[in-house]
Amino acid sequence: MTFSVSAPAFEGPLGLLLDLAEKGKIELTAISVSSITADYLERVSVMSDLEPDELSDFLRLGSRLLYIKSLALLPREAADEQAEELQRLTLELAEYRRYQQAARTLSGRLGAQTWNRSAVTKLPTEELPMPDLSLTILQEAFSRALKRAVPLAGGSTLDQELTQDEVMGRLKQRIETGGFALSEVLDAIIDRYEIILTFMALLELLKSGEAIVAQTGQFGPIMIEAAHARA
Amino acid sequence: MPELSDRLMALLFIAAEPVDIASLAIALETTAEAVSGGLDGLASQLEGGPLRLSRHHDRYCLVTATEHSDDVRRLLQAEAKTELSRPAMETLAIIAYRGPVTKASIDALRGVASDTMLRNLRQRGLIVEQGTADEPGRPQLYAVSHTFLQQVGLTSLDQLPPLPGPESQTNEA
Amino acid sequence: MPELSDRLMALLFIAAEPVDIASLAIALETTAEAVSGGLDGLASQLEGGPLRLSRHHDRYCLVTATEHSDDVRRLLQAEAKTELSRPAMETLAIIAYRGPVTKASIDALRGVASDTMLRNLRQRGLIVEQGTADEPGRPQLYAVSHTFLQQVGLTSLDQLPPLPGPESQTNEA
Repeated sequence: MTFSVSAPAFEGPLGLLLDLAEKGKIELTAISVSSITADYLERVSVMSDLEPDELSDFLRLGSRLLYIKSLALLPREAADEQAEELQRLTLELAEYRRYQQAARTLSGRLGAQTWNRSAVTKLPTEELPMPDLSLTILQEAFSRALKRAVPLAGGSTLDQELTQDEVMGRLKQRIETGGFALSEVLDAIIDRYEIILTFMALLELLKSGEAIVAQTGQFGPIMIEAAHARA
Repeated sequence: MPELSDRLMALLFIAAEPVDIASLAIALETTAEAVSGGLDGLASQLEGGPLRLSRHHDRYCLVTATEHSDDVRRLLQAEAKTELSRPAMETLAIIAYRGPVTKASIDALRGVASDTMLRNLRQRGLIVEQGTADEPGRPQLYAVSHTFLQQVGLTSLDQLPPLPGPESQTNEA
Repeated sequence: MPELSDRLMALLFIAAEPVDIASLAIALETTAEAVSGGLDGLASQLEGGPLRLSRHHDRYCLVTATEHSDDVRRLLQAEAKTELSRPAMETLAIIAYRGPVTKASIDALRGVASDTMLRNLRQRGLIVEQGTADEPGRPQLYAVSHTFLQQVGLTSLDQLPPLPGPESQTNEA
């Protein structure tokens, strides 16, 4: 879809006529219309990239000019009509010219614009989409923790009755009371089973949108926070 | 209780779209007259600062002042400048100064059919349809949009530079 | 050149999300230290006014002061209550039937730019961003939200009434 006539020299037929008149410092009079009509038609004939619609607009004005010109060849009675037609065209040109100038003034203002908030949907950002980033960060943190932790020992004193709901409850509580650094929690756990439960509980909280993962800089502490703390 | 102009500013800051006086009056539990006065107060209070009050079609919003446009553009990594062809700007000028205006009037002024141009300008959000004319066939009326005003750095249509008079023609005579 | 604190305010005003110091420094073509100082200046300048500077993990944004929360709540309620405009309904319908869908596709179907509409619908929670399209530039995809389904009384998108087919066209043939 083309937005306009490709790089047009003229806004349209009136623009072309105005340009010819101004360049030649000619006023549209019964005498000048003859030469300006010739100029006009010559310019239109070399406009190669006009669409048929546009060409017909140019030709319509051309035929008006020719008509005015032809009235000069007719007997005296035609003189009044010629004057009338000329005056009509001159007024149209004058009116057109006002908007042409206004358009130039407005074009000059295009650089300095105002912005409102709703014009902005999102800042360009190089961050990965948040869920993926969170997941990657979490997975790395947890695999480090898993390497360090001991496998669940059969006769250990660890709380083997621990359920995911309980872990979830604890995490929620800590989130509600201002969030926590992930390392704080993970470092306190020595049991792989509990680490896995914690990982799963955190994923649940992220998925439900109750918690978010935040990290300051690439190597900063990983923080788990309530999602609404950011809003 | 904070000043009315401050309360209006908070609301305009939050609103997703330009807001009309009636909605502001409801939110502030006051009258339209009070809101109207408060908006005047806010407009002058903002003078000299980074924000301006913008009004279009009786809706209000806050915008950044034009001197910040380059900063904002860099932050948003937005295109350097909206490119508008001469015919597009000419059509916009007619709609801005004469609007709401019919396609027939625009065509008559420009001396060309403006269908494609109008469709493009609408698509770019620079003009909006605004009711129909009280004429046979009830033709569609067009007006410039808030987006257009923002692009040329105006906060309301009143601020359009005056249309050049037709008298310039007679200069040469 | 306007004051640094004013320039920062303009940027934070238009930013849809909290911005970090580095991005602000790039946009303002200055150093992180200068921005940091400017933000301190802005924070104290805002004291007593309707907006506050909020910092969260080294990202900054403007928020309304708490004393305006009742006003804001009433405005948002009023906005939520107002019926969706026809263009908004139209956009919503496109997203419901064609979603996940890019803004470009919505624009093409509607024939107008849909930025404001999308923002409005997002703010009302009727649509959500859902991943990005597998196209150049990876444009954002939009889909209707759970809230939308609840509001129209559906439990899943499958229950949407069938889209009127193009056969209504062929009736006349």
